[in-house]
Amino acid sequence: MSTEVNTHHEHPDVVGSRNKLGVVLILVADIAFALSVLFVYFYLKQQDVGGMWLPRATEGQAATVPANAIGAWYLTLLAGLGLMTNTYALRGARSKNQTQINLGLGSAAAISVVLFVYQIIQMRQVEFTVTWGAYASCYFLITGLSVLHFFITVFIGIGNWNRGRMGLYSDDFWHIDIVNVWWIWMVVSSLLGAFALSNS
Amino acid sequence: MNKRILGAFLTVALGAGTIVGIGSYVAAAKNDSRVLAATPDGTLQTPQGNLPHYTLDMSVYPDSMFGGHGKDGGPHPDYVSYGPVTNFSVPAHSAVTITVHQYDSGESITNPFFAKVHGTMDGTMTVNGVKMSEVSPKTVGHTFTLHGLANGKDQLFVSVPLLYVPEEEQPESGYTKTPSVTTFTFITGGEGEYVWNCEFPCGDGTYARFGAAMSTMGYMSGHFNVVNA
Amino acid sequence: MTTVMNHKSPTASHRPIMERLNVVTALVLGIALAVISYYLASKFLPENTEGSVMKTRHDQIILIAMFGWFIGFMTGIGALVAPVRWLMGKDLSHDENMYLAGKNAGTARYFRYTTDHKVVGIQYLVITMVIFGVGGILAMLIRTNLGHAEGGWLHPQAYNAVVGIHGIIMIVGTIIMVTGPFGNFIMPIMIGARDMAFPRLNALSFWLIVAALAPILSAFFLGGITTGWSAYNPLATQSPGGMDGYIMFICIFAISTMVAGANITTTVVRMRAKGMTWTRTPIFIYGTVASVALALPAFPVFFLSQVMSAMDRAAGTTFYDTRGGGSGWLYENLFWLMGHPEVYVILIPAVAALMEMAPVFTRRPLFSFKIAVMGIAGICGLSILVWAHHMYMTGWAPLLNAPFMLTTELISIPTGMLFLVLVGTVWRGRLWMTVPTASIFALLLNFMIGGITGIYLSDVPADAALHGSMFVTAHFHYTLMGAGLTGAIAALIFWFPKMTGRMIDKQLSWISFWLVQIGFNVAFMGMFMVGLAGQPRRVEAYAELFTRGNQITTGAAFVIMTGMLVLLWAVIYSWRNGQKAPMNPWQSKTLEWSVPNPVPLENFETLPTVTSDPYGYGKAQS
Amino acid sequence: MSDLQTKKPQWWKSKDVKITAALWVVLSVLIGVISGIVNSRPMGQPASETMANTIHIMKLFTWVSAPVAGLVAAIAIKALMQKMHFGDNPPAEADHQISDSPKATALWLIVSALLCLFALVFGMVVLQRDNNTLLDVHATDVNVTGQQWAWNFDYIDNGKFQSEDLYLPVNKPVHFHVTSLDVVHSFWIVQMGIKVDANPGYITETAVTPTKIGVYDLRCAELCGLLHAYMQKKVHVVSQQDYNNWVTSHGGTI
Repeated sequence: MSTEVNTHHEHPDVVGSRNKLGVVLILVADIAFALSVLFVYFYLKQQDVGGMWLPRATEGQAATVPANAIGAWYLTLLAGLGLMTNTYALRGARSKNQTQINLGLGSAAAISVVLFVYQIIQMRQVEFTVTWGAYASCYFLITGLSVLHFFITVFIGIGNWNRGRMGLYSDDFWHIDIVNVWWIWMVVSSLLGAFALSNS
Repeated sequence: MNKRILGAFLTVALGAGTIVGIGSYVAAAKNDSRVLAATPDGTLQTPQGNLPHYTLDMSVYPDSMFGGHGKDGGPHPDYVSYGPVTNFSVPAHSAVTITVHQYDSGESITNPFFAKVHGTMDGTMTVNGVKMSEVSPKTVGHTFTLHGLANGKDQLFVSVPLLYVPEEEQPESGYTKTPSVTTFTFITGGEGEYVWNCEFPCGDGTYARFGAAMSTMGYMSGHFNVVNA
Repeated sequence: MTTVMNHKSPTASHRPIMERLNVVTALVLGIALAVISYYLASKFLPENTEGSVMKTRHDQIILIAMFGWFIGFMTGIGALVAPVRWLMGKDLSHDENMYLAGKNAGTARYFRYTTDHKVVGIQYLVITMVIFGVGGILAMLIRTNLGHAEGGWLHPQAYNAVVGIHGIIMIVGTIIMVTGPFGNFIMPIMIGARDMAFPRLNALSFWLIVAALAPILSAFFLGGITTGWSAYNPLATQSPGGMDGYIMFICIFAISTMVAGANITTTVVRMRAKGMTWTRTPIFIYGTVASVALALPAFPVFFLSQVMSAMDRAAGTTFYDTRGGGSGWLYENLFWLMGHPEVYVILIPAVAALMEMAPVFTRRPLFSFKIAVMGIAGICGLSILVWAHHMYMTGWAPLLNAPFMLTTELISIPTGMLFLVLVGTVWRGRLWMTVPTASIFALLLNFMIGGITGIYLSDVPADAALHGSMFVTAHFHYTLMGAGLTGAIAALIFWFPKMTGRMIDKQLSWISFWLVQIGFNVAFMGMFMVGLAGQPRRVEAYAELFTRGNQITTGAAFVIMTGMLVLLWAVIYSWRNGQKAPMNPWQSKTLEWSVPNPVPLENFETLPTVTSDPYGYGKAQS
Repeated sequence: MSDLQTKKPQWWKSKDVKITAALWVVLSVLIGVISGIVNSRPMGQPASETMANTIHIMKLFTWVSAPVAGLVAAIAIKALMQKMHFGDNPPAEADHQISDSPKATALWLIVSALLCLFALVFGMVVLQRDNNTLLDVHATDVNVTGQQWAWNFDYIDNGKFQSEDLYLPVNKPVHFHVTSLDVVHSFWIVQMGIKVDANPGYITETAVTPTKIGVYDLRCAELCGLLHAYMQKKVHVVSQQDYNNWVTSHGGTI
């Protein structure tokens, strides 16, 4: 989150709204990226070139069995939880309640770490490799993207918690507001991922 | 002449110089200038009458260690490669007999069309002394396929499959003593620039096995010029 | 404040890391990390398994090394300072920000992570010229090779590599040629702001491009980009390691455009001077914002297509390999989903810049500001619905050809609006003949030819005869170079006094203008001819019947080269010892001319207030 | 454009307008004629009805857009005809402040919309006509296989024989089924104005009826790697009799 250089003592709300717009615009790009991932997934599924979306078993390797999508839905729920904790912290900031800020941002950071780790565990559990046909390729594309997303979330979550802990959000707390936008996008994006993986 | 105008001319000169320099570097870097000319060999009775006869010898090796690519096989020792060079020139309106020594093993070809002989005189070739017009698609080592631009001039198309040397006859190291020897004769038209390449996918490890050696000049493809004698 | 600056002066013994970083540390760290990661990768990556369909190890090593370079360079230049400080909760103080903005830093500030938008603008100007230099040299190699039938000077391999790198590097050059230098240097002053909304993102977007240049140039030595700029798969999967350079280049560049897009858009939306309502906002601002905002959703799609390309090459996935359930049509769709908006990303700001100059040099108001805005908006809106007109002949969905023909031909309406605005403005104006003025007419001519040939190509039956031929090449050179680059050069000459404080040399720029325009039209007319006669694109050798057309093109290409080099000298010479420029040499009414030369660090002492639209030229009728 | 001055009475009497109008007429005709020639000359004699349509449609588009181009050119030239001001300081301000003209813009929009619509409808009609040949049941079916960097053809209707040459009977519809063994190629018979990509893993279709005996060019229109430039063939259009002879000589059956 970049802040204004030549703040001739601009009001925090001005800076805040400006930063929020900037983040939203960057999210537009990220959303375009995620949506095209979905396009790839469903285009290849619909084409099923040579029946290789989910290859049947050959002497070389077993048939590709789609991964269980339930894990993706768990991730979505976790992300929702993260969003709630961050909103809770935002409320706390509004009501000048330092402990609530710490509690909210702390648990949000914790959840982000859980998300990151859990997604990686899921990727390691599937019993096919990237080379096993179009579905396998798409699976690792989608999960890979969410690993990246959750990594960024970890960075933001920890940083935000740290700043909250240091009491930087006592009077001007638009950072939390913006991070809320990010969390919403995390929920939506993992929702999209879960939706796709449920339609193998 | 003042500094301003002089500078302009200098800039243009410098720019042009840079382009010439880089250009000739790029041209030289990727050009294998060595050309093998066909050797005259009397005349030959053909359907088109008695034509001057020329011969070309070439070989196909499973790697690049035969010396045609410099010490230790040059930049890509493991590439399959034609030799001794990959650019040839033959005279126009004459009969050309090409002999290819094929040292490589092989397997099924993706397109059976190139397991047949095309465009040679009477549509046949001689493999290890036997006259034939095609080999089994399962036993192709490489092909020699000659083609060119579609323009006002007459267009050569010659494609000959080269019989493989079975895996079991391949020695542990070095090349087999018994390469498959393919001989074929075709009649050149008027002068023109052609290219030849191998149509048997042998760029292992690349998409459709047509990258690597197949997509690098000086290995499995080259220029083939028909020039006025 | 000054005491603080003195305390931070370079002579101070212990300077914080932030102040030690510059382009040198960036290069050192970048190269170091590249070498280290290359070494580690080649040491620890598993060998290709015997008989594996794809040998991926080589590409894995190259990509890892390039990624190492990228991380190292960006760290070394100081891109991570602010995020880390944010993480630690120690935001940069005002003085530190002032340091980053390059206060009292002299020329040194051009070689570090400087946030001042004027510095970034100059940096962009220079990098754009460098890119055009490289691309131009390659263009001359192409033309020289096509100088006589059946090619021969360059071997097919070298030729393909040259064509590919020329294509992609010129596309990137034209994408940044207006929004980079002028969108950064001029735009904030034009809207009466002290800097961009996110100055550090601004520096980031520039240095990302510098970081991206290493991979694309290294492609030359890794076998080249043998696929043309569109890098169609599966051919790209088959190409040598140079393709990895392309992939890395595109990925980094996509991030740069995303950052720049968010930054410029926010700046314009949130930071316009008091009283600068949307109807009083100069048209150039609309052009810039439309361009970068259009790039925001467009480039991630390209980014993704390259990520998948990298996975196919390095991880063995099968997104584009039909034998693994992939599809080449998938790539073509993703590519053109970006590819078509991208040509308008290039075109719109250039045309908008000329619209900005038209009233100044005809001393009358801009004709129909509303229509201009509508035209720009219309083009942006339609441009994301037309991508498949590049795919009429792929056979991916013949039934969709008709609807895409519809959307494509609809674009001619908003494009026509831009023409209307320009001709309406020159109509009964007082011509002040300068190179920018002449460029307006040059654009009308070139853009008209480019547009009408575009109508042929938008028609499916005609496209069946023309697609993939030199006709297409000539067509998009007319739009991107004849229209786009002409506008960009005019913008350079127009804003040169404000950016460098000196007037650009009149005589030299006129000479350059005529050489380039005449050479251009002759060259690409010849290319239209051979295209109609049936010469395919991207061929290293061609049948003899195309000889004359190609020789005309090649000859004229050398005229263009001469013109461009004269312009280069004009810029260098005038920058160093051209005559000093007054504050407002063109008697223009927009804000950027209301600040002194050289422009002070924060542009305005007190932020201006706008009370009228910027085009109030002409005498009121009595 | 001249609506610019509707505020004045009898704007059409103004000198500018008269000159511009005259220029407009002259230039439109010139542009139409010249670019018409420039277009059709290099394209040569069409070898099929499809190509004839294409040449026709391009001529038509040229004539449709000529008035627009002519108008822009006329106004530009009119502007350049005035006494130009060089020098370092601006000339006197223009003698008016016209910043809009609803009538002119409306007119422009309507006209361009109509032209666009016309081009669209016409294109659709021709497109439809081309698609119909695909459905012709009497067509000769030919399978085209592209491979780096050569073409080959399977005559599946004439006893399934393969050939490196493409021979077509004149005045008989041919139906091509195109595919590729490796990368994307594009099957383009220049003088017949047909083109379709050869994609690995897919079969694409195009059809044409050659109308002229002669030798034509088949060129690959999609960069396909090292020897893309040389991936070309000659297309022989021959009389039915010669075609039959050629087929039998290749071991096919009529």
